[in-house]
Amino acid sequence: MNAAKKAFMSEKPSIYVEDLVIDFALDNAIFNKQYMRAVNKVSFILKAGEALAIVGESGSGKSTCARALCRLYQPTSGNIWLQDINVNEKKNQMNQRDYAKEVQMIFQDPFGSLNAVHTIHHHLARPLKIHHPSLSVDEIEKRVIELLERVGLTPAKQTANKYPHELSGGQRQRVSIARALAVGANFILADEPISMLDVSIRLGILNLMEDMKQDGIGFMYITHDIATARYFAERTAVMYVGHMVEWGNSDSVTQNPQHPYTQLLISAVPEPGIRKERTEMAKKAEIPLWKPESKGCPFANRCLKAVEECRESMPPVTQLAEDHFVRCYLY
Amino acid sequence: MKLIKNFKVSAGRFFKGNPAGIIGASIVSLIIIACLAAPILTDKDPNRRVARGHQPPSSELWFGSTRAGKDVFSQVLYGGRVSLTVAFSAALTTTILALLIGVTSGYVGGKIDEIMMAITNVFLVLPQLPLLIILAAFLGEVGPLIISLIIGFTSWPWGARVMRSQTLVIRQKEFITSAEVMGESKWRIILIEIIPNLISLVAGMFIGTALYAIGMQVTLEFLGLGDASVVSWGTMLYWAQATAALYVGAWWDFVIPGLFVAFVGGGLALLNISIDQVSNPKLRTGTYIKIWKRMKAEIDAKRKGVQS
Amino acid sequence: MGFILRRLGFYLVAIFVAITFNFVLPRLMPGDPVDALFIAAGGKMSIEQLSAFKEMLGFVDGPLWVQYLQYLKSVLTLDLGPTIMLFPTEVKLVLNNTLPWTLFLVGLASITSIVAGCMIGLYASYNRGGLFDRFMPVSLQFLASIPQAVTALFIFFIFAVTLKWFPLGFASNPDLDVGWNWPFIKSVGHHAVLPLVTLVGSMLATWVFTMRNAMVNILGEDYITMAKAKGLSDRRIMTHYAARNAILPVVTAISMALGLAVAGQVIVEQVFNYPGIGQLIIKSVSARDYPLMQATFLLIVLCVLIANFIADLLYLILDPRLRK
Amino acid sequence: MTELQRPLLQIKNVCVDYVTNQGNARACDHVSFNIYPGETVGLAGESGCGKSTLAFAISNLHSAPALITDGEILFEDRDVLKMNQEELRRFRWNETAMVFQSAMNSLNPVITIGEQLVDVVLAHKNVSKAEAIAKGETLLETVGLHPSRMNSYPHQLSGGMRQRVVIAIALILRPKLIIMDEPTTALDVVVERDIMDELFELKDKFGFAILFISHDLGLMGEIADRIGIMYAGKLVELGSAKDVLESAEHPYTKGLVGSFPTIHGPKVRLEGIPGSPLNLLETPQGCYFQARCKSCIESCKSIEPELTGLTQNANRLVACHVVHDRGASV
Amino acid sequence: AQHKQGGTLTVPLIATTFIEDFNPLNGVQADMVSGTMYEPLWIYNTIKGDIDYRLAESFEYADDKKSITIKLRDNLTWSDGQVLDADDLAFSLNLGKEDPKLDLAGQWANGVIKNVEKINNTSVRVNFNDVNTTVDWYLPAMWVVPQHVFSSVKDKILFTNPNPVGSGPITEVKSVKTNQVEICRNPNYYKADQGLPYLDCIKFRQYSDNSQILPALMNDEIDWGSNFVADIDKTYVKSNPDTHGYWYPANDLWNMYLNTRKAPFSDINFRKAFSMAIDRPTIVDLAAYGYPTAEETVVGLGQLHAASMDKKINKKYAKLATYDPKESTKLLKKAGYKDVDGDGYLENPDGSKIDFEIMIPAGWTDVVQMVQITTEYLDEIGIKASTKLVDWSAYDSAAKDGTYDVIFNWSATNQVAAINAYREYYHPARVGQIWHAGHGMASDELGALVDEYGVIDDPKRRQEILNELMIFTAENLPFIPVMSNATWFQYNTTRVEGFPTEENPYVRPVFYDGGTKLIVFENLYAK
Ligand SMILES: Nc1ncnc2c1ncn2[C@@H]1O[C@H](COP(=O)(O)OP(=O)(O)OP(=O)(O)O)[C@@H](O)[C@H]1O
Ligand SMILES: Nc1ncnc2c1ncn2[C@@H]1O[C@H](COP(=O)(O)OP(=O)(O)OP(=O)(O)O)[C@@H](O)[C@H]1O
Ligand SMILES: [Mg+2]
Ligand SMILES: [Mg+2]
Repeated sequence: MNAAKKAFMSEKPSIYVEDLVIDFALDNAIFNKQYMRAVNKVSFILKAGEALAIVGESGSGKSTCARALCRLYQPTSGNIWLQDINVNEKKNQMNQRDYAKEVQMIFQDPFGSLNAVHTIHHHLARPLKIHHPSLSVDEIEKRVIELLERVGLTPAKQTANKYPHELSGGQRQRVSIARALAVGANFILADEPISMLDVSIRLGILNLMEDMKQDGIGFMYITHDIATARYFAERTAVMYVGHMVEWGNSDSVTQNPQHPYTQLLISAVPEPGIRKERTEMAKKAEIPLWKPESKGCPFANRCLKAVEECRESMPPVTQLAEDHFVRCYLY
Repeated sequence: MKLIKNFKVSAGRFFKGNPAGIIGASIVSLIIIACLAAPILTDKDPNRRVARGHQPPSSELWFGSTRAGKDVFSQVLYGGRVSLTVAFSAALTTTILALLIGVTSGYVGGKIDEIMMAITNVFLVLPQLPLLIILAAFLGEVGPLIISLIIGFTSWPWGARVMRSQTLVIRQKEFITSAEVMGESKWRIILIEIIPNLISLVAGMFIGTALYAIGMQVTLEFLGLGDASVVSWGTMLYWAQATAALYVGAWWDFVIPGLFVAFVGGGLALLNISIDQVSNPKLRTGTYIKIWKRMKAEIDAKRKGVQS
Repeated sequence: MGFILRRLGFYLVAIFVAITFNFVLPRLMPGDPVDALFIAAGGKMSIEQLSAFKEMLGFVDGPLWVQYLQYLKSVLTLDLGPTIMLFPTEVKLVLNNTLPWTLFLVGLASITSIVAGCMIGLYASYNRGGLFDRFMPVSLQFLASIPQAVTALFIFFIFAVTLKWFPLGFASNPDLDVGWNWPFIKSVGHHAVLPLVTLVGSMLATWVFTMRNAMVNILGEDYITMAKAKGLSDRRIMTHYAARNAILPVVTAISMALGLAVAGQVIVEQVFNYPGIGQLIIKSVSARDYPLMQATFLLIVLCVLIANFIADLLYLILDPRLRK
Repeated sequence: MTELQRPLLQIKNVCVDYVTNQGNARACDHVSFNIYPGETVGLAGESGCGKSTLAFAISNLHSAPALITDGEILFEDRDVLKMNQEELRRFRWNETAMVFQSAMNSLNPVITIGEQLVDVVLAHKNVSKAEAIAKGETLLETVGLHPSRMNSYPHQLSGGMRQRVVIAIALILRPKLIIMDEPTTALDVVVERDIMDELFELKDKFGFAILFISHDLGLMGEIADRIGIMYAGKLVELGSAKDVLESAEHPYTKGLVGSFPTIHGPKVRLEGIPGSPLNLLETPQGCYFQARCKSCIESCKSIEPELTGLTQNANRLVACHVVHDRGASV
Repeated sequence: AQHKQGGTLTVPLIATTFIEDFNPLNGVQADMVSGTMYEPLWIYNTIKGDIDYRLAESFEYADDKKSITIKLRDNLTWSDGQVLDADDLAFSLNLGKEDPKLDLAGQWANGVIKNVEKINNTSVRVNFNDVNTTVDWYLPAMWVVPQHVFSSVKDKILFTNPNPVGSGPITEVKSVKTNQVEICRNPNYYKADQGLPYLDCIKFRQYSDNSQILPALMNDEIDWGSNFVADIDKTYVKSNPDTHGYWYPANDLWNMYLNTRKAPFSDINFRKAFSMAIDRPTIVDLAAYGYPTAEETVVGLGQLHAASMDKKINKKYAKLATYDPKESTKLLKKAGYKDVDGDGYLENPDGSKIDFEIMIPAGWTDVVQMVQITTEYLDEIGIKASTKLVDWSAYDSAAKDGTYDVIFNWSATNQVAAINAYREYYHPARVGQIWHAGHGMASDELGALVDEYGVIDDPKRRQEILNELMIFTAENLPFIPVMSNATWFQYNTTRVEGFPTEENPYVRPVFYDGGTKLIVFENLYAK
């Protein structure tokens, strides 16, 4: 890790992901096991009080990144630094509970992320008990109410005694957020938190997260929807087949996309009243399966501007603006 | 207190509009209560001669006497205690084993899962009754305890597989991931997060195994592989058959234990069906269908009327 | 292909376990197994025969693994040897006399109950919530829950002993010549009725429920609605779209049901004096006829595995998702 | 799309109830509107507002526990609800085809694509199997799939390909109306864009009308001629796409439109709609939106607003007291 | 009486499956072969008390009692027409010399026979190693087989004899199926000139257990049953009283064998109390429908050997076999048995608990009930006992090794001579070999008595020896005689007549015994 980053990181709580690589075994073979590379050399920084959006098509490795950040997957290579601690390093490996206190996750499916057999109270009291064992029963009670009020689930007392099926999707998602808050995490990894919600209540959740961001919580916001990424996150990273192809300030990335893939993605977003011309590129939408031995730019086979080089090696990072980076031989 | 209320609520939900469940539960509980209350309901010792052999039912001997002169009524009640204990303890053993193996295998995954499932599948395809017969024969006189144990220890594979596949479904659920991320221990996740979600499956399995165990026990004892000196429904049938009860016209000697077994079996089966229906409401033939049919008929008639 | 190979491998393991089970059991018995083993043989065997027997059952001198290998060898070479209880009759001969009848009865009962059960289940699901749907499957299940010992004896007593409509035992009239002649075939049919009714009665409900529940689940699927929207006739939807998918759980249930069918068989053969493997296992067990018992057990395992394998193949044919 | 044209489909006062043990839930409440030949009508609204229910009603596809309790559905003046079984069977797919919410589930996993394409032809047209197969193959090509896919099973195709197959099946009889119930929600934007583009090419070619159901107002604004907004089983606003999106009248529509951040516009905090959707088993007196509405007035709590045209534009239908009061006061 | 020829007898056999095996030497299907295809040399008819000479015309011991000479009938032929003569007999007798498995009479194995000599075409002399006077009891168990068939057979046990050549009344195998074997008239039977046998054929039907015999009997499917049938009057007889009948003459004696090495059975007072505590007639009545005969004495011989008993001895010990709980209680009290811990049951004089098990194989349903009732009677005098149903093999080893508390079992009282029973009870050579000597009271002295019996032929000394053994038994009660079991015999005269009955008891109808079966068969004729 270079000194500059280190210095930067000690200012504010932050997580630095450095050259993260994650491979999955493709089959159960004992010999000649085949692997796929779900995430390839991804690096980014999460800062408290800021949101980083990760956008990309299905299967591009967004969730895998998030899960690796939660230590649900062991990285094949690369490091995750929490402040100055290398989280996965054997000698100072953090125990899951201590780590959990820093990083929490909320999920896409509001139906699946709460256990149907337990009350809302249970869902909030458990993290309090785990991470704040010194709290008395009354204090826990009080905290649960506070949390529910914080996420806008009023009247809190009644809500606490309800079961998940008695809540609507949006309310459930609020409970998930409250649970992350109960742990006291500084970072929340939100994996498509609104994609399964009703259109009418999506914004409520985004706004709630926005408020929490103001309170100093750092978000990693994973989404398909580049419009909400721009709406919510300061910074946006675009992923394609496990690679980060373009990242930087959300506005620069969305208003001035440079990588051909980002351009394709943004051109696909519907805009009321404008019937767009059909883009040529999309026709041959064959998404490659990335293997550890694959080389070149993963987008090369769909890219109209691809050159020989693109098939040979992954382009290096190019800094386009103060906070706008791209990996493409065009720049 | 809350538990009782919860129980009441869920019991209410379970039985509402569920005649099969109500009938099944009443039959089974009636018989269980009768067996438990045996000392109150009869003062006769099931192991003692109280009359001449094969006396027909009378006001003195409600269900007549066996060939050995024992009271069928007290035998069927006391024997029921044995049979039901065997059935329920076998079911308990099986359920616990299936739960442990299935959930561990499904949740832990990896090599442990592969090995456990290989074993399970092997046991699953080995036909059970021959296995039981051979085991019973090798173990010598098999009293109720042994029968319950061998049924219990040989019946778990199917359940384990069902539990495992259900666990795999639950494991995919994000509340499990979120518990992991939160730093819950594995055991707590299994016990507090996973198993409560399997409750209807566990209940169904318990009842299904109890049903199966009753049948197996009767079969083994009827074939003479059990301990004929212990009074149970299976040995009653065995003795009735050995003393040609049906041929001499002493139908009660055979029919009474037969009916008790049949009713418990049928009652358990009904309960099982209704558990299926509760865990999968699609399967339910609820009352709304009746209403729907009536309304549909009305509307069709109205449309026809308008048309003509 | 991979699927089949994997299943085959698995069945090999299962057979292996069954064989090992056979090997281990006599050794778990209290007392000296070899002694107990030959009570039934009385003084009929010579020392040489006795030692040949022991060798076949793996009771040779030396460490356990040597015994085990010896035993494996004799099983794998199908050297089943003579029975003890009918010494010196070959085990093979006894199995030959009984196995066909069991296969006939179990096979017929299984096929009948699967076909009839699926049809009843189909009909019930088609008339969801109707009178038939509400009462038929449940009543069948109630009947099936009565232990077979009870139903079989009742049926036997009423229809064979009292009413004399059906014979008291055997697979055919013993006076008839065995062969493909009409009186014999008729007699076989006549003798099979009561055992068949008992077996089918106890198995039917499973299939009715499996089929009905699978159908009910599938009828809620989008592709059924789509088929309806496509203007296909109800019949075609039921038989071609829904039933084909609903059959899959039925096929899965076969492995479970086969074990139970074998169980039913034992009682039914016993009560109706039907000359099959079920009786054989009871007899060999009570006579401590190890060679016969082991061979019978292995044979049953083998049959169940073969049937399972057929079910696997069927599944493969029916579910394209498994083909790779 | 002028009023002069004869409507292809007239939906008049249609009510659909779900019969449950707790009572009847009216998922479609006196909905009326027309679809004209060649037109694209969008239907939007939050989840559970009855969009799919209405779509099913058009082909009279409902089975227990759903029941069409009232209204008429006239397809070229024939009432779908009065057809007998055989008429209905022939009407379906011949006249209106349907593309379901998820292509994954609307294809039978154990039957080949080819068979699922062909059997609809065989069920409706008196042609030989070979002809039907030939037809199926051409259609696959039309939607951009290789004819050899006829022998594939659904699981062998990607999500986008499956959706194309479903569209091919919908087109095979050249129906006059295709109902599309959220056909692309499960897909990635790029694929979605691709399919929508193809669909509209086909529409230009064949000239069918589309009833397009979606959550996504952005997409709808791009493709629909007219948009209807539903809330709790009622149609609350109907008008041309431009009008509805750019100058929404009904507070619900306003909220909905305001729930979509845009990719290029200015970055402002949007507010969405407070509260949560209505439980259809506990409907209030008056306007169903009252509990979530910021501009709710007295009459909203007692009188049910009717879907009526605005004074300034009779083709803009809105069901809101506030809007009409304002309109009247103008 | 002379009867017309023709007709078929159908008899049940308990078997797993029938096979094509008619070898009398391996005994696979002995009941199909013995007495039917192969005749014995002679038959002891215990009911009439005489010898029915069959293949042999006579036998005679030499004066020195060191040999026996057997004379065959003249003009005997095998069923294939070949002559049956002394060569065949000598061949058959000699089989046991080489191979103990072929020693059906067991007289080579126990060292009795020295060698066998052919004297002439019809006579054979069997020479003994020592003096012996009992060989004739055992020789009927030996089958004379055709030398011309068996001499070329290598393994005489594995041989299945598919085309049997026999000497008996029926030899021609008509059909072999898994559940039925039909065997018909021997065309060269030596009694053919007397019109015997009257019946043409026997059909053997396979049944897998007792429970299937009753319906078959009731529905007239079989003519002669030899199986336990529960409540026969109400079932079988009632279903057609005109043609359905049974006769249950007494069979072997059943005893409760006590392990006299253990307390409390080591105490003769306890044993006596035990014997007087049970009501034999009631037990027989309740548990076995009254078919067996309750034993009235305790000398250990049973009804079959009533003729060998001594009235005076019987009378002297009769009270030990009589139900007298008061006397039992008194005896126990005197001997120091008290209920020390107040649980209602007596303890041993040394204070240890009495709680024993009466062992019986599971599945012997009628005797299991007898044991259960016995425990009830013991309960009445304050002795705690329970029924223990065990597996057959466990029973076998416990009985042989004498590791039981009490077992209920038969005795060797159904053999030709009474002395055989005592050999099994008391001969030290039998301890550990059989089930009846495990009580712990076999001794060399008693063994010597038994041995002496076998080498003398003085009837007076023989009776003295028997009396001595009877008194020993009654005085010491190493086992408690309970009842003489019944010979299970049901007949159906719908098609076949001539069965022995209580009125015409010409033989004890034991189907499983080749000799008596033959006598009955010879008397049967079609209606
Ligand atoms: N546990 C796993 N084992 C094997 N492969 C996996 C596993 N998890 C994910 N993958 C594979 O890794 C790739 C990336 O998956 P990931 O879930 O990270 O994508 P995503 O960008 O989150 O997609 P989506 O938008 O659909 O959630 C996919 O091809 C997926 O199949
Ligand atoms: N089988 C059913 N029983 C009872 N109520 C039902 C049933 N199916 C649907 N509903 C109710 O009908 C209402 C309308 O459902 P519908 O599927 O038409 O909504 P939708 O607008 O298509 O929603 P989505 O956007 O989620 O597809 C919902 O409130 C739902 O709860
Ligand atoms: Mg994801
Ligand atoms: Mg919908």
